[in-house]
Amino acid sequence: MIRIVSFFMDLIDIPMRHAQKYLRGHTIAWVFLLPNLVLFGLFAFLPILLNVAYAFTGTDNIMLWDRTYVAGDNFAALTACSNYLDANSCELDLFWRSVHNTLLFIVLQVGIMVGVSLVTALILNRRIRARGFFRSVFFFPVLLSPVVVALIWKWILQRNGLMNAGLEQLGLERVIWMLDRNWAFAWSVFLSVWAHMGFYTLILLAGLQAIPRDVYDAATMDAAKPFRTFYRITLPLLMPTMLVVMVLALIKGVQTFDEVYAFTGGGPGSATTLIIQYIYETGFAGAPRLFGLASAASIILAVVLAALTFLQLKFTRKNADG
Amino acid sequence: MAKTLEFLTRTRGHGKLHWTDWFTYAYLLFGILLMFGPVVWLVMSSFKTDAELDRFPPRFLPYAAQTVELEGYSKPLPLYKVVAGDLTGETVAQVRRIGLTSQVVRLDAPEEIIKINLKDREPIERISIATENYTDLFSKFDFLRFFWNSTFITVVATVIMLIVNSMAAFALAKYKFSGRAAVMAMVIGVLMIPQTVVLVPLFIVTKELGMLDSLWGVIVPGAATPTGIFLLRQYMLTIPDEILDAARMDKASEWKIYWRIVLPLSAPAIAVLAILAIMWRWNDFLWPLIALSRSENFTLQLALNSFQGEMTTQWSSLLAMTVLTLLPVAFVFAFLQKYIATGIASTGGK
Amino acid sequence: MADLRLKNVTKSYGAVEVIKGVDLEVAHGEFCVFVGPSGCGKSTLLKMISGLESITSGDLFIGDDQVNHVAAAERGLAMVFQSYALYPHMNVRQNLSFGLENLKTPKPVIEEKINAAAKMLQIDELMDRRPRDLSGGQRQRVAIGRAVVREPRIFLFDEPLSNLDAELRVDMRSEIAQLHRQLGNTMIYVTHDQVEAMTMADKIAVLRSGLVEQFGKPLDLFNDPANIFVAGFIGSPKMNFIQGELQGNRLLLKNGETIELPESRFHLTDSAKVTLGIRPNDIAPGSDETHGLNANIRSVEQLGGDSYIYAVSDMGDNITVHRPGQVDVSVGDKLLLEVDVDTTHLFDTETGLTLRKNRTGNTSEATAQ
Amino acid sequence: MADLRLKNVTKSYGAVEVIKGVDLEVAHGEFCVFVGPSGCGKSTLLKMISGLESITSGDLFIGDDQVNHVAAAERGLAMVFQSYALYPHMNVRQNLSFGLENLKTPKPVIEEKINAAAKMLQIDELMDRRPRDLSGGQRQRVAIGRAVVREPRIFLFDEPLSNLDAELRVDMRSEIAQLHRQLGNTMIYVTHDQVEAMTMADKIAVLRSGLVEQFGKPLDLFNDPANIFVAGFIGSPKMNFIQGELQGNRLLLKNGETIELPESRFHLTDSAKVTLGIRPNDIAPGSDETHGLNANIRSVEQLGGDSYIYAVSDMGDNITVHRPGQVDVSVGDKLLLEVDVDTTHLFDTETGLTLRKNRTGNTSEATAQ
Amino acid sequence: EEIRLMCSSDGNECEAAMEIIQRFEADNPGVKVVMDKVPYKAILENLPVQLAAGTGPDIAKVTDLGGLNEYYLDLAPYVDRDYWETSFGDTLNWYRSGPDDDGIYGMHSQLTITGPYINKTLFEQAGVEIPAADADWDTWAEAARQVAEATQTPFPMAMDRSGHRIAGPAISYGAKLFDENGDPILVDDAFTEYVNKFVGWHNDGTMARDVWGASGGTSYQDAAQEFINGELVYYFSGSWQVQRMDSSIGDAFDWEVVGSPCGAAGCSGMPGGAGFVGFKDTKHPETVAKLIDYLAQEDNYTELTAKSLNIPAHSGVAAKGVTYIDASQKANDALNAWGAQVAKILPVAFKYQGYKNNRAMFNITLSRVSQAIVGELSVEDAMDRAKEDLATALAEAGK
Ligand SMILES: Nc1ncnc2c1ncn2[C@@H]1O[C@H](COP(=O)(O)OP(=O)(O)OP(=O)(O)O)[C@@H](O)[C@H]1O
Ligand SMILES: Nc1ncnc2c1ncn2[C@@H]1O[C@H](COP(=O)(O)OP(=O)(O)OP(=O)(O)O)[C@@H](O)[C@H]1O
Ligand SMILES: [Mg+2]
Ligand SMILES: [Mg+2]
Repeated sequence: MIRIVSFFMDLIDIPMRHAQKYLRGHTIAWVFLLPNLVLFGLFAFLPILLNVAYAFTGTDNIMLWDRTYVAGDNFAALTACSNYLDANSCELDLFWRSVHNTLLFIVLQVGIMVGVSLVTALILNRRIRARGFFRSVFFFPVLLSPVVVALIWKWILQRNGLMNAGLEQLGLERVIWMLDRNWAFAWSVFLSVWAHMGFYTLILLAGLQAIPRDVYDAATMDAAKPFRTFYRITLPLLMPTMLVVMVLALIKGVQTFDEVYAFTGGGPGSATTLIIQYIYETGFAGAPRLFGLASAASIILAVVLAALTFLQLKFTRKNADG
Repeated sequence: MAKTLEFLTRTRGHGKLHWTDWFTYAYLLFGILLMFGPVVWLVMSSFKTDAELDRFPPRFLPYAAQTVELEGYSKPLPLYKVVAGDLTGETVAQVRRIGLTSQVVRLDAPEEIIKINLKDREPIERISIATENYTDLFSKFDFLRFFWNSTFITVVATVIMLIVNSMAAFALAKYKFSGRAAVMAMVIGVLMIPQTVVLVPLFIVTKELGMLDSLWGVIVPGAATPTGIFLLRQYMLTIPDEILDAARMDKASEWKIYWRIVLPLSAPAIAVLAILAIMWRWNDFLWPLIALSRSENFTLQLALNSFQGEMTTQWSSLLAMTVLTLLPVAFVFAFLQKYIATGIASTGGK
Repeated sequence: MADLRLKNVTKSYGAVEVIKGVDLEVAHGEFCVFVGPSGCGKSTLLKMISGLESITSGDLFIGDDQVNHVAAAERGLAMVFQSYALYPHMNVRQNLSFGLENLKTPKPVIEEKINAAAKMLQIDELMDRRPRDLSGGQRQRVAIGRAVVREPRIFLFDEPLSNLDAELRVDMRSEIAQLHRQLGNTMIYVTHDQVEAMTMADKIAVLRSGLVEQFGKPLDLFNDPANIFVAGFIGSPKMNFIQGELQGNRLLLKNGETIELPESRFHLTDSAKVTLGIRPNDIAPGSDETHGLNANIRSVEQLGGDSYIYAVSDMGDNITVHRPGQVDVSVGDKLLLEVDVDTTHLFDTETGLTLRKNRTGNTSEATAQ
Repeated sequence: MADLRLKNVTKSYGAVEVIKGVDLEVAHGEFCVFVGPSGCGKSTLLKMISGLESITSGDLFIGDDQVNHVAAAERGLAMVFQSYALYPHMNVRQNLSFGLENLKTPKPVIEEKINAAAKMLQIDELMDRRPRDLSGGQRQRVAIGRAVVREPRIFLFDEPLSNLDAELRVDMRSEIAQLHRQLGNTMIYVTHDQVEAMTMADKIAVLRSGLVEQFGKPLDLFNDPANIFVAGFIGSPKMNFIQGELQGNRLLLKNGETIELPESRFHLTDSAKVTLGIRPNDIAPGSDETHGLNANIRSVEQLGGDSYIYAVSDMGDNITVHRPGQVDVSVGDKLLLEVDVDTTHLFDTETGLTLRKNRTGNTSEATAQ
Repeated sequence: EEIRLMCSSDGNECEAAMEIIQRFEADNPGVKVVMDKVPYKAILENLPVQLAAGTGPDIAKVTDLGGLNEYYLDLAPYVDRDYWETSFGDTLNWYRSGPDDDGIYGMHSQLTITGPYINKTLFEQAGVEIPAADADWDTWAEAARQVAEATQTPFPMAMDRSGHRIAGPAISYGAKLFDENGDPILVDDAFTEYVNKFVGWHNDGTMARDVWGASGGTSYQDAAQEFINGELVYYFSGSWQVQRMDSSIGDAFDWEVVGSPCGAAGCSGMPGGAGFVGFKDTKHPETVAKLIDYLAQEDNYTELTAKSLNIPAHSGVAAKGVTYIDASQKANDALNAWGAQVAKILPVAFKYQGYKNNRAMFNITLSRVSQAIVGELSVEDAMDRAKEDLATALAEAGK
């Protein structure tokens, strides 16, 4: 397998060598970017553009050409609110409830996710026995499908579940977790951290590997205590990777859907309805399918997300080495 | 025991355990419980019958009622232990239940029917592994075909994705060209749009390209992931440029530098991405669902989810299938995870 | 014909100008050594020649071609990096063979060349190790090997022997010299080692903060330094400098003593402030009080075969005396030092330029701001 | 009292035994230099002392405590790494201050120490640069500075001056020597530079492939090498070796000539195969045919102040001759060399051990397998 | 000729149908039917997209009966209209676009009816009389509460979380759902009245909050597990649960299917289910029609129903009664009990089920009533929002 791939890779060398001759300096970069840009163009940009087009159309027809142009109606509907902090005052109250929920959700989830992944990665990067096993332990949940993740935790948290059995063992009252808005929300955050932290841990683990060993040796000789080593050596040198984790955690955090949907269905009421669920129920699962509205909502989401990411990058750039 | 403890707690050859070591082991123990416990539970559950799965409160091990074949009864009869009344302590077989009374027979006298109160008996159960959850899968549908489809999609898509993404990441990490910032912004920009949202437009594009309902229709659209580019690029940034320079002096073409120097040095990130890519492709459900409609092209995940009906879900089959589909990725993970630890811890330079 | 020509080449990192205008011509087959204080721009210059660093202004010619914009890989050079820059993921063998594979050299030839290089560098036992499992000196040898197997048109060495022990260094020196003879290619060699510079070079370029101070044959530089900087830099221990003022053909020292200078050797301007340069070899404990300098021994270094006496003259100048063998003096002893005026150097204190007449013609160039 | 004591210390990387049993005692305040061929285990030994590498077997004492399992940070040492190991994300100032901050040194004190060190190392202009923007020598100086500011109980230096130019190197040498005097702490110093080793060391340990060959004062090692390896390793250029056989008190060379040896200096066993060691300083072109060696000049190296003549004797031995000043001989010339028998060394060819009588007592140890 | 059949099922309907189809293949050489068994999600979400894009299958088993009408193949030219009209009567309407449409589009293979199950054993233990067949909701609620109290059962009552489920009781209470013109209104006084009661039951603990109260959006949630575990006295669900009740409960307790409680307007449940339809875009309309017609033949239909444990929608089959294959006596009884309920279904319920935008109404009901239950909105506000939602939805759908 490796050999076959090698063979082809070496074949590519020949045209690349020629290309290199004609492309001065760093223009060769475009050659490396080309395959990706083609794929991106076709399967990312084009759909996104179409999606934008959808946002300006109405009716429940699926095919763009069957739909009618409604200009900014969808955006107007989404943003019709007398008080953005009070969802009840909005024309589409469910949209705004989900926006509020999502904001709170990412604040909690991203923070916890990054923290927990970092601690786990640091611990797994120590010289411990059976490292591979422990890595798997923390990674396994990532492999589970959202439906299964939700199922498992529903089992554990249900009225007669493991968690309540545990509480009773400790002499505490049972809690019907999923009936309480706050608990349901907290568990949703927990669930998504549980299901995805392995992913970020893995990325951080790889990042930790890129830190040269001898810098740690130097720090040891400089009598740096573990915490200081972490703050002054590990963290700054891990910054490029941390950036990946933070940006991805934010973006994927905002896009959280499947597992929470399967877990609470967005309930109780709309307590854990996140924005993607709103989009999904409006545009896909709903009847009639309000594609236009869903697309408009997704564009608003993307714009907000871009702003957040930009801020985040700007903020961390300062700390990371520029 | 002492030995395992010693084995587990051995550090870098230095005698005493630092508090960080204690913390580490406490954390790992907690990790096993919290992260692995549910997974183990899942595996155990996949061996339970539907009835057992419905049961409150759930039990860790799969149990099933013990039965006995008795003369004169066509079906095996469930066994019970009597806990109160005349027969206390005896094991009986229940013939039938009527209202609050249960008609039972002694095992040695199957003809004589005795009536006892429902509450006076407890079922005798034993651990029973519902392997039929698994065997049924193979008989119910063309497991091998779906397995092959999934494998093909996963392998090809992963290879394409790794190559294409790492090429782009290399360009973005190691060249200073005008337009780099724009491309980078674009990559991050694409990340912003959730996949769920663009499914329909993507469907239309794929259809127009005539790739619908073929495995390529699943493979190609997913090959250029912004996540992969972003991840690899950030990692490649940490590779010292001097090594690339050395290769340039060795007359390596830029392609060779990418392929022979940067790619191997990014092994940890590539391993991470490979694991993720394999996982994404293998577990991908939404896109194959919409892109594939002929069952001969179905992936395991599609087959797996066909247990989900409108109002009921066959959990026992679903769980067995989950475990079964989990195994290959788990193996791949076990294999690839060690590459995560092959970093360039020392660059061999000054 | 010049194999390598730099024309007013400069390099800036942002606002920092690191190379300030270098002109240099290296003939084909020449062995050219760059020396200069740490941070003066030797490595930068090498990287510019190799094509790894862009040239901010000026022109670089290899053969007849202006190559400012030719990619490094196309220039056909090989380089030993000061920081080695080994490929961490390849073992020694792969590190060595990578360049040859890129040239599509047939397998057996590669094998042969690698083995020869490994033998020469005494790393044949380490072929299957990764760089991180090597000692500093072993890594350095691999770095040399990687360049050596390539047999390129021009070799660039950046302090290739700095981490080797004396014996190995002598071996390597002669191996490189032999390689040079054998291949007849051009070599540019950066070193801090006086012995290497003096013994290996056809020409030495002395750099100081981005400028070439002097470019010439080793012995010319030693005997005929263009200025006080070169005089101080070439030769170890360093040349002793004593300030004074000219009175006719006599040098008036600060302590009132005078030394007579041979007019035939120097351009003497009356009452000019000058600096007298005396090599540690050319000054010795003596008895003749006329040319004598009084000094106190500050410290003595015994190398076994040689001894260095560090003294302070009664005018406060540091004076180093080199004696062969092991000497029997001790710190604090008084010393009467005799200067051999026929081998002294004289410099204008202000400009630093030498005041020597009839400078050897074949010193190609001598610049000083 | 020994500040540092190694008792039969070994180190293996997997199957490779790198340190094979080292015994060493370094007294408090001593300046101990490790020399040895590239790859002999100097850095490894240093890392084991520092605690960065575990000790496979044997004991390491610092003061009175066995510290095999004491964490590196707790040992109170400072180290200059051969590979520098600078913090890539910190500027020079932060690199220097990091260690002090860890010790909770007050800000003004840190400031003061850093500035002093920077001045000493001539890097005060570079304080705000990151390591990657420094030249090789500048990086090395930062690495030294990082250790120096700490003023620890024991200093470990791993080839700290290898990338500095001659002048700077002399400066640094004296700065380190002064630091040593000033702090009075123990220093372990690895170098490949003969001058550094001879001039800085109180004691030199000569290592060869994981074993200490000899440990003693510099001049004792030079004058009294315990074996042929040490004799060859200490002193540059290397000692010349000529094989022969004893016939009473005369040495029969292969070409039939004989050299008379002073019985007072050597243990002579009749008809033993021996090796005569002559330092390049102790052999000179002469006229006396009795002790003469015929040789052909193979090459000449002119360093300006010194010259080395490389010749091949008529028995095929390589012979190096060191002459002060610049000589006027050329390759191919015949040379009649005169050996000063009073300064020669004699070794048993088989065991390599010296045959010298009355070896100086204060050579603490001399091991040879 | 290859015919693609997209099928999703809760039980073994697809397999049962396939067995019959294999006979069809045998009878019609050259016809090859390939069944693509998909998750229900595919039928619900992807099939419409595929149909719109013209890449759909030839036949599918659908549940959004009226919603996909525009893509249906009219079987009328190929089949015996009389046979179909007499056999399938009411359900044919469900597939039609409106009252003016008289096409024959789909064969209702799986008729379901909503209604309650009770835990008879608990009633016995509590000594509470099981309310009579014409008992109203309040009576049942009272009885369930008493039973729960007496037996310390956690939940007296529960209803599946679904807009479809709550429709039956609301109709029984007199909800009209449509105005005189036949346009949907969803909310009227009777509807509100029932919702009020329903919310009240949740607040006083009669209804298990865990079902409607713990979930959100339009996600489906049942309470079968609670019922199976004997934690629930009265469970309002539907006929499709029979098989699961039978196998999972075993003999742990006795359970029974009782009729829907009565309200002012009647004692109606909601009909529902799925059926096979052919699509216009097919290249072999005739074969498709033939195949569906084949399935609709009485003996085949009987077989399908018997194997898949469904209630027959075919009047002929229903009249004869079905002997269910592979079902226990208890399940058999229960299924027949469900069959008997068909007669009690009110016309509004049929109309509602046949209305093409009914899924929008179900979803709106579901999410708004849920919000009222958890207290996010008052019942009045929730009903107002529901009306607005309906208006928006109809506006979009109507364009
Ligand atoms: N990880 C390792 N695995 C195997 N051998 C190793 C490893 N690290 C070092 N060595 C070997 O151990 C020996 C001693 O290495 P060390 O770095 O101590 O040498 P050194 O004396 O410092 O040499 P130098 O003067 O070249 O720096 C070398 O031969 C080296 O190849
Ligand atoms: N990226 C950079 N930005 C700013 N200054 C730089 C940068 N890289 C190098 N320099 C400076 O350029 C000068 C020349 O560096 P160079 O590496 O060429 O020195 P060198 O002569 O090789 O010194 P050494 O003998 O110490 O290796 C140094 O003063 C260095 O600090
Ligand atoms: Mg340099
Ligand atoms: Mg070393």
